[in-house]
Amino acid sequence: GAPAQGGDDGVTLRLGYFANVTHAPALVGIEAGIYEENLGDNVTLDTSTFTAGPQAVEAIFSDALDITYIGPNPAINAFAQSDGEAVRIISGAASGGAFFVVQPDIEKPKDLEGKTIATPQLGNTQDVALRNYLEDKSFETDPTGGGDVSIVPQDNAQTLELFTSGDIDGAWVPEPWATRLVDEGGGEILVDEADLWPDGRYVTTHIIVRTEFLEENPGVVKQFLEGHVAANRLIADDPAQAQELVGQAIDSITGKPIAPELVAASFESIEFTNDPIASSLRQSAKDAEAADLLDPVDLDGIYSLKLLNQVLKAAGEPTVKGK
Amino acid sequence: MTRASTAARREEPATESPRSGAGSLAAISLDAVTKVYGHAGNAVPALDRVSLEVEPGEFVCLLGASGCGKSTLLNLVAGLDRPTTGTVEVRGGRPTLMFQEAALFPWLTVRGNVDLALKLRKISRPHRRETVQALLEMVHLTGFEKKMPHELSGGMRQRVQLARALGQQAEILLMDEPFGSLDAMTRDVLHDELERLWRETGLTVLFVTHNVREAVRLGDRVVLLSSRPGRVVAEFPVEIDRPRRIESHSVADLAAQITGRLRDEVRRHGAV
Amino acid sequence: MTRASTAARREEPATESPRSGAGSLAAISLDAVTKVYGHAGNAVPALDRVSLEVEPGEFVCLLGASGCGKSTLLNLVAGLDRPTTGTVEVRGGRPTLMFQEAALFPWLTVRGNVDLALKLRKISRPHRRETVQALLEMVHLTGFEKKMPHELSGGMRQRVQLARALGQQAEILLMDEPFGSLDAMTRDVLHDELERLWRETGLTVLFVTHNVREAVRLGDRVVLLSSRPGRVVAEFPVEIDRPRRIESHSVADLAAQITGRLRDEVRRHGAV
Amino acid sequence: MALFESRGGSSAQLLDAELSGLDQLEMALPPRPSRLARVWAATWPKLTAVALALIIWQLVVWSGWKPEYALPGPRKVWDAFFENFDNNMSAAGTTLWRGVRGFLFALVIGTTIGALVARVRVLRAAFGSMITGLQTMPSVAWFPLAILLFRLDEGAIFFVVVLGAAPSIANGLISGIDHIPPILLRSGRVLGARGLTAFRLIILPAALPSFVAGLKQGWAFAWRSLLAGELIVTIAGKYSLGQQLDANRQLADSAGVIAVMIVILVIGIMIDSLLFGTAERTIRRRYGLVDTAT
Amino acid sequence: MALFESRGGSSAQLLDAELSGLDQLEMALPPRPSRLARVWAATWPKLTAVALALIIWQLVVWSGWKPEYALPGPRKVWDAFFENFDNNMSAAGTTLWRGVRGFLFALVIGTTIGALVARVRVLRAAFGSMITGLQTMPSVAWFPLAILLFRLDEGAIFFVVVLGAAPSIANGLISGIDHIPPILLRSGRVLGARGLTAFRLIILPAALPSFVAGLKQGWAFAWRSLLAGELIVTIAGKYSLGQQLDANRQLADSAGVIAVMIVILVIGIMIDSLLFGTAERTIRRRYGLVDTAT
Ligand SMILES: Nc1ncnc2c1ncn2[C@@H]1O[C@H](COP(=O)(O)OP(=O)(O)OP(=O)(O)O)[C@@H](O)[C@H]1O
Ligand SMILES: Nc1ncnc2c1ncn2[C@@H]1O[C@H](COP(=O)(O)OP(=O)(O)OP(=O)(O)O)[C@@H](O)[C@H]1O
Ligand SMILES: [Mg+2]
Ligand SMILES: [Mg+2]
Repeated sequence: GAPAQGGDDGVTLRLGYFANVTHAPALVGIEAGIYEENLGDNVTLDTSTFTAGPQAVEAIFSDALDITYIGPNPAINAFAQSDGEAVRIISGAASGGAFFVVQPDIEKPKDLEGKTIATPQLGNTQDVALRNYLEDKSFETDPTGGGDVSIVPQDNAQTLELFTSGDIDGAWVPEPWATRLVDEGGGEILVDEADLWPDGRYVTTHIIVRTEFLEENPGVVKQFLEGHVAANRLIADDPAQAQELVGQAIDSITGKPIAPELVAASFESIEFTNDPIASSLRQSAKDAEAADLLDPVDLDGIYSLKLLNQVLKAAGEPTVKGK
Repeated sequence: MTRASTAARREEPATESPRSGAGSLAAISLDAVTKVYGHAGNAVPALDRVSLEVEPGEFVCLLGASGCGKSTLLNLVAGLDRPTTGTVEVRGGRPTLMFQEAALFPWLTVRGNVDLALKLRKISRPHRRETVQALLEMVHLTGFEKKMPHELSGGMRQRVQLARALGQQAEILLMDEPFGSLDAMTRDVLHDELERLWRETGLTVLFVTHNVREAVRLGDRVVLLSSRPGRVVAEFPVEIDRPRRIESHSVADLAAQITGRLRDEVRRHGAV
Repeated sequence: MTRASTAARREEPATESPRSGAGSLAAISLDAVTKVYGHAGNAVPALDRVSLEVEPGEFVCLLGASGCGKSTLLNLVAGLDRPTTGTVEVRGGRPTLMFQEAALFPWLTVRGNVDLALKLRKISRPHRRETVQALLEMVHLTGFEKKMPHELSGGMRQRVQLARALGQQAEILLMDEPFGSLDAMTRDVLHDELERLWRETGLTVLFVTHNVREAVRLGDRVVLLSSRPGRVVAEFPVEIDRPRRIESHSVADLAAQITGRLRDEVRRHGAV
Repeated sequence: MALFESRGGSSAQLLDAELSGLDQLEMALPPRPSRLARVWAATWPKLTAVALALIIWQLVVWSGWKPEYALPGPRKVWDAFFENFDNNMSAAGTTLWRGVRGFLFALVIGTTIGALVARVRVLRAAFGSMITGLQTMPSVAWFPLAILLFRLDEGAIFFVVVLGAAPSIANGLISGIDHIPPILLRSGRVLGARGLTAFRLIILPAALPSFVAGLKQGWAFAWRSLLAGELIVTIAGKYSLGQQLDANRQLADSAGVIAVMIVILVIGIMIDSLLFGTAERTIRRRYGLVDTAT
Repeated sequence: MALFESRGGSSAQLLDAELSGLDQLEMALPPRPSRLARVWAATWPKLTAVALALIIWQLVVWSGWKPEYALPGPRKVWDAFFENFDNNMSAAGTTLWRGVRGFLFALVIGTTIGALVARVRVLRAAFGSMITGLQTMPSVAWFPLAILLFRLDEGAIFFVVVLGAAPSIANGLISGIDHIPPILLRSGRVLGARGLTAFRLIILPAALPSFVAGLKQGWAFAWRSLLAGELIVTIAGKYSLGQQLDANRQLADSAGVIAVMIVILVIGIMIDSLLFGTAERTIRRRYGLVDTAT
């Protein structure tokens, strides 16, 4: 890799990610040693895995983590809570891969009346998307679960259990849960969230950096982004190998192997991209505000894509926009 | 000597062992009772082949050096412990035991402690109240009904225990140094009360004391235990007419005689 | 009568109050000590204006009815409690107290209990071992060193406590019915030992007992407390030559005289 | 030698004094400290501790050791608390009510099991250690089973709370029973107390001091299980402390998290000092366990 | 009347018998039950209980009350356990080591705090109730602070474990000290024990029986906090029970969840019966708290 810029000698880069298909660039990059390669000898890579976004944000706030792959909502919250200080989004990672899965007896949106639907978390993208969708279909909902359709935010694993036992009627969830609800819970896909977005693209995973780290070690961040772009390229060029690497990585982190079909199915609906799809983030935030799930937040300055665009340009790939 | 080799429960039917033939109607009968504490390595023999019978209505006093097994014997009779070998039989009613150490329930007042004895006999509440009052009056603790045990002096606690034991109205009363921490005056009064009660109700009493005169003052018979392990070494029938007075010469004389024997016994066993 | 209205700590400099002028060098001096347990509503007066002085090296015995405040008095002198009014002063050394009730540490063996007293005096280990052995021998408990307190009889426990108290080698020894649960024989031997120790070491002893003869056998002076609240009602100097024997006529005579007075006192206060 | 009277005065004088003695004594009594004085004596150290904690906290924040969004100061937390006041209060109410209900039920279960295991030898050998085993099982482990049994229902939370508190209460009772001085048990036996009567009249009161200590630990377990449960089983339309804690974490709202933590702490302190503390003091005084020595 | 000898025989005979008395007694002693017999007596009820539980479980599964993926049977769990055997064992090792380390540290902290709060009046008024307050704080609430102080490190987990266990241990010690019979404290004072010496030689041993009960509760708290804390951060390739439990839940692998639960339960039972159980029995025997009455 390229030598680090001035003052970057002996830096440790603390990277966070989840053992989750939507974090495939991280899984692939680490498993294949792509980051190390790009970071060079003077930067030590120190990785941590998380099970939930808020913990990663806590770690960033606490100066325990420099860069992490993360979902859109925790990033917005981190930015908002710190009055725009703590974090910057420096790249996208994944798009798509969220579905509204329902029990087979629900065939059309009308049938949703009086049903109970799960989402991963109150106010997250899927939750907001579901509320928007229901409003579109002129159902009443409220944040406490009342209304024509009852929305119960809860852990995805629990959603699967309850869906399987028939205690809930549907769920708006990301992959691989959507596939599992279909395969193991006998559900059917009612809505592919991609259909609701322009170009069918919306942000699922992106990368945030601790602002201070970005300011102090732009060289390291750039090197990291080179690695990220390289990992995404590998995924695009050789999906089969990428899937295998993802499977290996998840197995080694959790100690539990993941079914290859599940990874394959997820790869079908998820697009791994360097584009953070800024428009979808802003739209989602607006929708959340409208649904009274988010205090008005000014997202100006959340993106810092200059380094990414340098990297992309150097690699001859199309650049991305933060607006 | 016939010797039952296994410990027997005290409620067993009265098997007529050859040597207990004469005393088969005894209220308490110990036959070759041995009690050893602990196991082989560091065993402490407390009683060795003790045979003793107490007739119904008899008042027997037990004397012996400190640590010779008197409390152990009472525990066996009360059924709180099992003999290592030999048999303990109790007939004609439940025994009760007034412990040597403080045994009041700390969560109950003085009244509550005495009352509990009656409650467990299923006596109705109004009747209980009266009886408790009478008992406390008898042990001179009127006015202390509402005190907790820890607010009492040592002697007062002992008297509450006495009241509680008497409140049980058991047919057999086992008393372990019941008047040990009382002044002479109070003790004399309680001697009279105990004797009156015993006479009136036909109680059987087995009474442990270190005070030889007290033993002679109260007992029909005084039994002497030797030390480590305890054995019955002598028995003295007390044939002084009642009512007796503890200061009387006849009591003093017999007491002196017993004391002499006790001294011999203690000296011979090298206990002191 | 001068009366200090506030409780004073016992280590305070000896303020020469008018009436303690003569006894300013007393080992123990109580000046108009009142002790009331509890608060206004249900207050129990235990001691009422008790004034008492014990000279260094004196052996004073305290007599009184059950519940008259003897233990309370010892507690005050030992500094375990504060007088409600009046002053308690102790001079010329630490007092130690042998409690009326069982006060052995259940987690220590017999040896451990006695040893602790020496350990807390910072005596070296080898020296301690010897002393403990000698003390246990003195109270006739050789062979029981490794027993736990709950494996002992009542009288044995009392003797361990005695050994522990003596092991402290305090200059002032307060004893609360120390021989109450011992047989006459053992007690006599321990009387001799205690007297020897007292003579040899110049101990000051304040000794509570219910046994009037014992008091006369041991004391230089016998102090009589009345009942509820306790007051000093009489003092008897014992001018019988030592060594005394508890069975001797001179002891019996003075004991009889004191008993008579005690009876009067108890009767007058209606305690019994 | 002749006997002589006490130095204090002649016997006659004493007799005179006797009549007025008690009255004089009453006057000489140190008055019982007033209620206000006692409450104040119990309160000022708490207030001082709180004040100190606040000052230190504020100083750390001012030192700039961590940015305010990571470690918010008292002021920000105070604002967060009041901003969310209604929610916090209704959440505290819901959670408290669930806690009390679950705890009371656990009390019945735990006491029954504790009594049986403590007194029946076979049961003890069979289940004694399993109680501690259950105690160490984290609440999350029970959720799948709870949901299986009770769906997404108050019942599931209740189940987890009871499973959290009951083993602890049972263990507290067992240890209380184990440490009863044998003389009291023997005393009870001699008085003819057997079986349930013995348990009610002798064993339970004798074990009470330790038992109350066990109850306190049981309450802590119940409360923690409850908060964990509220994270998992969110019931539509109900705010609870567990859910509020999680919601604030999800929003990365440190001030909100600390505000909820303070609510939890205050409830814990109140319950301890008003309920358990009072019970413990009463019991200690009654049982004569207060060392009056100076 | 003349005195007469005991019926058993003449005094001379007795003296003869005396010499052989002790030997005879030794022979008459009921032999101490063998080690094997005692272990068996302690084990068979446990085995029976386990067998019963297994049978009931299997019957419920066979009854078809819930589908196998929701409630897997013993067979499936057994397979899941062995399939994942290496991971489970290394996870158990990691977690156990963390637990022991955190617990020992909490022991030191908890004992120190407990001793101070129990014996210093002002500290008690100030912090007594706060200890229970801290005890009721769920572990998750401490995560942000833990990360703030210790980064993403073993230290953070350690912190959460110590915060979980120390208040419980402190409370156990306080209640133990509160329930010491005053006569023992007075005895110690009369012997001249003061301050730290008194604490070490009198107060601590006197409070020991209750204290050990408190330690048991503290261990349970430590263990639960630990399993929660292991979710703070997972280090790739380093498995722990908390992380395994979560991983299985995330995969909705019920058999795996139950397998981990059983590992947790077995560890809990082993620690209780081998460590705390033994300590408690030894203490009870030594302190004379075993009621020998039949
Ligand atoms: N639980 C026990 N475990 C072991 N040994 C015991 C136990 N109880 C008593 N002993 C021993 O048995 C012997 C007799 O004790 P016991 O209490 O019967 O004596 P005692 O005659 O009542 O003495 P005292 O007059 O001092 O009360 C003593 O040597 C004592 O050490
Ligand atoms: N802690 C206490 N609280 C309340 N009252 C107490 C307390 N201790 C003692 N008393 C009361 O004080 C009085 C004197 O008690 P004390 O123990 O001094 O008597 P004593 O002379 O030692 O009696 P005894 O010879 O029976 O031991 C009694 O009336 C008792 O009820
Ligand atoms: Mg005895
Ligand atoms: Mg007394």
